[in-house]
Amino acid sequence: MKLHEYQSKRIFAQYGVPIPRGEVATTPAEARDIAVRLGTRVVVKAQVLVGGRGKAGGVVLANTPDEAEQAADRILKTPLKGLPVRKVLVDEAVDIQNEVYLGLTLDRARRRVVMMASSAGGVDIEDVARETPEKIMRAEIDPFLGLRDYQARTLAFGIGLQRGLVCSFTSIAQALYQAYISSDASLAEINPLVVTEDDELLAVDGKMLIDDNALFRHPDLAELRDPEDETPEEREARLHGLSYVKLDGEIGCLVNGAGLAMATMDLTKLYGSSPANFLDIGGGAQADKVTAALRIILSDPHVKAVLVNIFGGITRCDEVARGILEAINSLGGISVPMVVRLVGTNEEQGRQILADAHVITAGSLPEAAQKAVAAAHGEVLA
Amino acid sequence: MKLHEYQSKRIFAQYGVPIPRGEVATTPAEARDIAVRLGTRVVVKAQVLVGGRGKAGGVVLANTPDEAEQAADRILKTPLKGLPVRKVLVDEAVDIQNEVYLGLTLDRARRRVVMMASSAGGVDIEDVARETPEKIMRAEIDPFLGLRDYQARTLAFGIGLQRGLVCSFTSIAQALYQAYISSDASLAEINPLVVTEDDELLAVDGKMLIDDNALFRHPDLAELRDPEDETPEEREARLHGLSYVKLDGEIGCLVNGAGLAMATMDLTKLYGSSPANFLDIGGGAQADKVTAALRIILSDPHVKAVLVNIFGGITRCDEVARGILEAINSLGGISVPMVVRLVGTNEEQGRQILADAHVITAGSLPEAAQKAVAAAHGEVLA
Amino acid sequence: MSILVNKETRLLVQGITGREGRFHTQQMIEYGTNIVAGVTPGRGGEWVEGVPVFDMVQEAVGATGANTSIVYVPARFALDAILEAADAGIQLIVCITEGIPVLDMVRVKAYLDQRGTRLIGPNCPGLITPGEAKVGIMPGRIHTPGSVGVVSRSGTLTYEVVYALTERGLGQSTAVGVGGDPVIGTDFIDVLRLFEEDPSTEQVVLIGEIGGTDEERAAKFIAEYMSKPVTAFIAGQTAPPGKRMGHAGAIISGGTGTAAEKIQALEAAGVRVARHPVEVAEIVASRG
Amino acid sequence: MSILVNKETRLLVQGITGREGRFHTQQMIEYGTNIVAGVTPGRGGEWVEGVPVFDMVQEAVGATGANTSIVYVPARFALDAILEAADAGIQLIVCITEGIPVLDMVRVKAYLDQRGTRLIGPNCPGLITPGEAKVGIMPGRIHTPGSVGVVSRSGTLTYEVVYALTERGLGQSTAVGVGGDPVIGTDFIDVLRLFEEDPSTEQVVLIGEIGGTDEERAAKFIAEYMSKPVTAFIAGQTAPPGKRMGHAGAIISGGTGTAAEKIQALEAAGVRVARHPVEVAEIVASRG
Repeated sequence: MKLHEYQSKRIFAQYGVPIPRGEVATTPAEARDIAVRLGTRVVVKAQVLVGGRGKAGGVVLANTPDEAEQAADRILKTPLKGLPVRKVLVDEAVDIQNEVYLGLTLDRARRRVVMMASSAGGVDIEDVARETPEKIMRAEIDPFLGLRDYQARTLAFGIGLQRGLVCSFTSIAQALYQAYISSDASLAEINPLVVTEDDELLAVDGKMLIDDNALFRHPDLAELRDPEDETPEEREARLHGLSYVKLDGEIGCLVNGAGLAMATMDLTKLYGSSPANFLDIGGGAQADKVTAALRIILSDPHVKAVLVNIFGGITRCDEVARGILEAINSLGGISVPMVVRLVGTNEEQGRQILADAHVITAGSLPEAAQKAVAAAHGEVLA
Repeated sequence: MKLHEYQSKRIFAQYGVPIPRGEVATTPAEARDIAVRLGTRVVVKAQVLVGGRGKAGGVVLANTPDEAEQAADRILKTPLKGLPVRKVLVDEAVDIQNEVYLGLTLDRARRRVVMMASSAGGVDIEDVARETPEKIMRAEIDPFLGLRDYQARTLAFGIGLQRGLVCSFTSIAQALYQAYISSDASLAEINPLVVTEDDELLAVDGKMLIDDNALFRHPDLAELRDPEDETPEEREARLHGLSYVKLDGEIGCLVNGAGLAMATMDLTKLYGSSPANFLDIGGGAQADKVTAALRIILSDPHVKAVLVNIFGGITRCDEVARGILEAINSLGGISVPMVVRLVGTNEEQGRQILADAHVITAGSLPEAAQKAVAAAHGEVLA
Repeated sequence: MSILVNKETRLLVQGITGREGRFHTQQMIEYGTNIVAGVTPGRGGEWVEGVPVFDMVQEAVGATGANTSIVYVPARFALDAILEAADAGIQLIVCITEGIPVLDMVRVKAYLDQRGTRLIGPNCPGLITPGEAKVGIMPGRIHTPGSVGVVSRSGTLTYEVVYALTERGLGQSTAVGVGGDPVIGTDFIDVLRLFEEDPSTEQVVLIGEIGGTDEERAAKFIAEYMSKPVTAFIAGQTAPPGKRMGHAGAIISGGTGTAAEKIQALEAAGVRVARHPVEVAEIVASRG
Repeated sequence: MSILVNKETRLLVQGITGREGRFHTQQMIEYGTNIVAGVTPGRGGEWVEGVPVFDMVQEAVGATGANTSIVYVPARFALDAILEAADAGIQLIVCITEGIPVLDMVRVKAYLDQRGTRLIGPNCPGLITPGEAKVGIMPGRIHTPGSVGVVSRSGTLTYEVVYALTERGLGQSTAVGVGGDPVIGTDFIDVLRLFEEDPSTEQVVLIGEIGGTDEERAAKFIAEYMSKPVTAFIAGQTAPPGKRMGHAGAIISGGTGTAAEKIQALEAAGVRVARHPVEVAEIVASRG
């Protein structure tokens, strides 16, 4: 789950990371009031869950409350990279001497959390990693000992931070680590961590991702989920326990199992089309799930054919077939061709049930994919 | 540092251990008010830092507020095992079905924290360990993983707790462990942990010791120190950075180093007397420390001779000797004989300085101890 | 011969009285797996499918000599269940449970590595040595004994490939699902090493997917150490970056973890990469 | 020959710019110890007593090849200093610092055991191989080279015994102060094992005190594994239960840890136990 900048920074601050004074506004008037209260130049920042807000015009410096109001008005009116902007963060503006990067994430290959620091702050860390990897210092964290002060100091010295700031850098690193661990984060990033003209460190921008699997033990964090981060279809899928990701192709895919779903998607491409979505109905293909899945898939106007691929496993294929028919009936029939491929116990009975209902069936996955692509391209199949 | 029962139980409760309702009173009238508020039979319990309060009459059941007032009056008036009672805890009385023991401490040999549970609750665990060791179940705790639920369950099954209580026992064990670790305790004990007539678990008595070395990071706990736990001499010693323990012999000992101090004490016994105290002045023997140490030793009327044993190490013995003289002068002379033994750099100059001031000196530790014993026994030494 | 599980496996089922645990216990017994004990705290003394249930793993191991455990408990209890099994001396733990927080797994993995305990999973279908032991939730009947070792991050996709192999008459030595989470107990390299050493395995099939760099590291290992032919399939060529494709581990992030990179690394290591699951079987057959 | 420290020791001083660190650096150099580096974060680039100071241990080790470290930092920073040294590959760490919380030491000890790093202390005087290297705070001149190995939980009491040995012409191979805390890095048994294996050590002196069961366990070890004569002294016969005698570890609690028990265990293991420090030297001389 992604958190907004203002949410991330608030969490960081709870653990002791210094952040600029600031508040969130949902209207230009509120933004003005905040600027008045802060009594300084401010920065008005769009709160949307995409990167590159600055370049896209989502971050504006305002010298007066009037300018803040105007900036907020403009930002709140303009979708940013296609996403509506519902909130702006109005932060006091900071005089910057220097910018660095400080972040934590999981190193999957090493199965450890790593802290990264870079003298190239304010820049996307992935760009730094690609272009000047030598500018990134890393510290691998023992899961039982946690981040050690000496590791944080080593990062501070490594990125050439002035000596007088090493101590406060170390405190910030420890605070960020505590925020990361205590929140079950998968990413916690301060970028930039700013050295102000007064020689103080300040977390000017922040980003956090929370491990969805751990939300059960963080009800407070689960409440921070931004409904705007999901399309209505994604939300419906989530509520039905389906994994769904919208894509921009024309073959709607309905599969059990994530790997098999991707393999099925890939086959539509191999045969000359492309997938309209990723959709994993998970284990056990019951009628209500299949119905919800089909409804979500068919709500996409670009879908020209539906490809169902079920590897029955311990589920019986005749049951799945009946589930699919029920789903079609409950939707009042479907308007695009559907190709169903079933494997597993009673697969022949299943295929027969579907064939009787004029659903196109296939014996193998490649055959099913080929048929779906052909159907999407307008060929009439038996 | 020892905590009182009421302090320990409050800390346990902060971490989720269920405790009886109750409050602390310093007067019989307060005890009465608490009993009225609780509205049930109560137990009035002396809050003193010694074991075996029950047998010593420090725990009294009171059926009415009047009885509570009388019990508190009696308890507050009567020193318990020689200690004045300043506070009583008035807890609601509990109907007891069964009593068990649950505790955490450091297993020095294994260098790990261990949790112990026993079906023999309400009894001193050391007695259980001696008489029926098979009744004590142990779980050794990995310092990095912490107490695992399965370990707590294993203890619960092991002491024959009824199945319906295993879950809540596990929560209590986890809460106690959190209290222990978060407080840097060296002992945390619930004894008894009671199974009430309503089939609930309740920590009826509690005890905690805090690691003195860790108090720097627990200012809140450091404030809980009971000044009554120290004699005035012990407090003065602590404030001067001296380690001091009052004993009941007749030779006052002033030594640098804890091991050497004990060896010196032991020698007074070997030669037919006994030590009046343990006193380690620590590294570097400066005049003010020596003065404070001598004052504390001499405040004990049983002291018949003082034995000073300094292994100079990197300290110069002539300096130490001058420190001792200064101390004697600042005390206006001393009324009991003093034997000083100095070893280390410039030891001869040091001995000469003392001899000139008519302090008895000795070349070896056995000689010094023998001389001190002889002096204590009234022999006149050169 | 085979790897990890066989006729000598004495299986303990953790969470045996749950719906899933009970069902799969029955399925595994039906397949011929030697299940000797189950554990559900507080349910000791009961019986499930003829298997005695214990309160504690230690007790179950003591009474039955269980040497392998399969974990079906819910995600919030899985960490404890795995550690209980490890501390009781179980040497191979198979964790089916999905949805375990990744920081829990970071700790578990570090702890098990210290002890030398092997964990398969979590979020995996388990593993099977056809004709000997099924320790997992895969449909047993699609497997057939043989000499192809299969290792995969996926569930049903593995069944698809195994099904295609069996259809072609290509039996499997052992098929291992290592799991779809970002941090897993046993990775491709661990299993490849076992297959390389296993005399009954003649070829290996590796089924990867987007996310992480396990396939790239496997490619390096294959190039350096593997003498047996490896055929691979990588799912997720059409997956966009930044989106989690079902599995917690199947996500292209930070510009790494794409199928294209993985395929390139594997091909550079001499691995033949199939375009779809059925082609895996075709390639294996052609190399037989 | 000797144990743990010798002419090959390349010593790093952690906390070298502090008052204690600076003073003892000078003392150790004077004794002839090869001090190659110091560390104080933020003071890198300075020099103390002709020794270069670094910000980080890793850096100091890289630049100077330090293989042993002595820690003088305050108690609240000691945990970090020890771990920094261990992670930088230092194999022997001597921690003089007193007052480290015991739960910190429980963690440090578990971590160092995993890594195979040896820690002496904390709350100890260090160790010395007379004539070769002094890595500690003991007065160097009371020591003399020889064949008696000394191991002790105490500071000045050890000096007392060593002084008595030297006075009698009994030199020491190495004298090790293991420290007076409840949890220490290296205990009696560890050091006894090293002395038993060290060809230059002919006899061993063990100086214990009340608290814990290290002496009892040492007695068991001596009975089973030691061929060299061991002479012991145990301080604290007159100490009452429940009172801490200075050292955090010197406390009789739960009815165990008394001097009488320890003396009995040692005598049962064939150890001769002296009644006072000077008698230790007399016994050693009689067995010489």
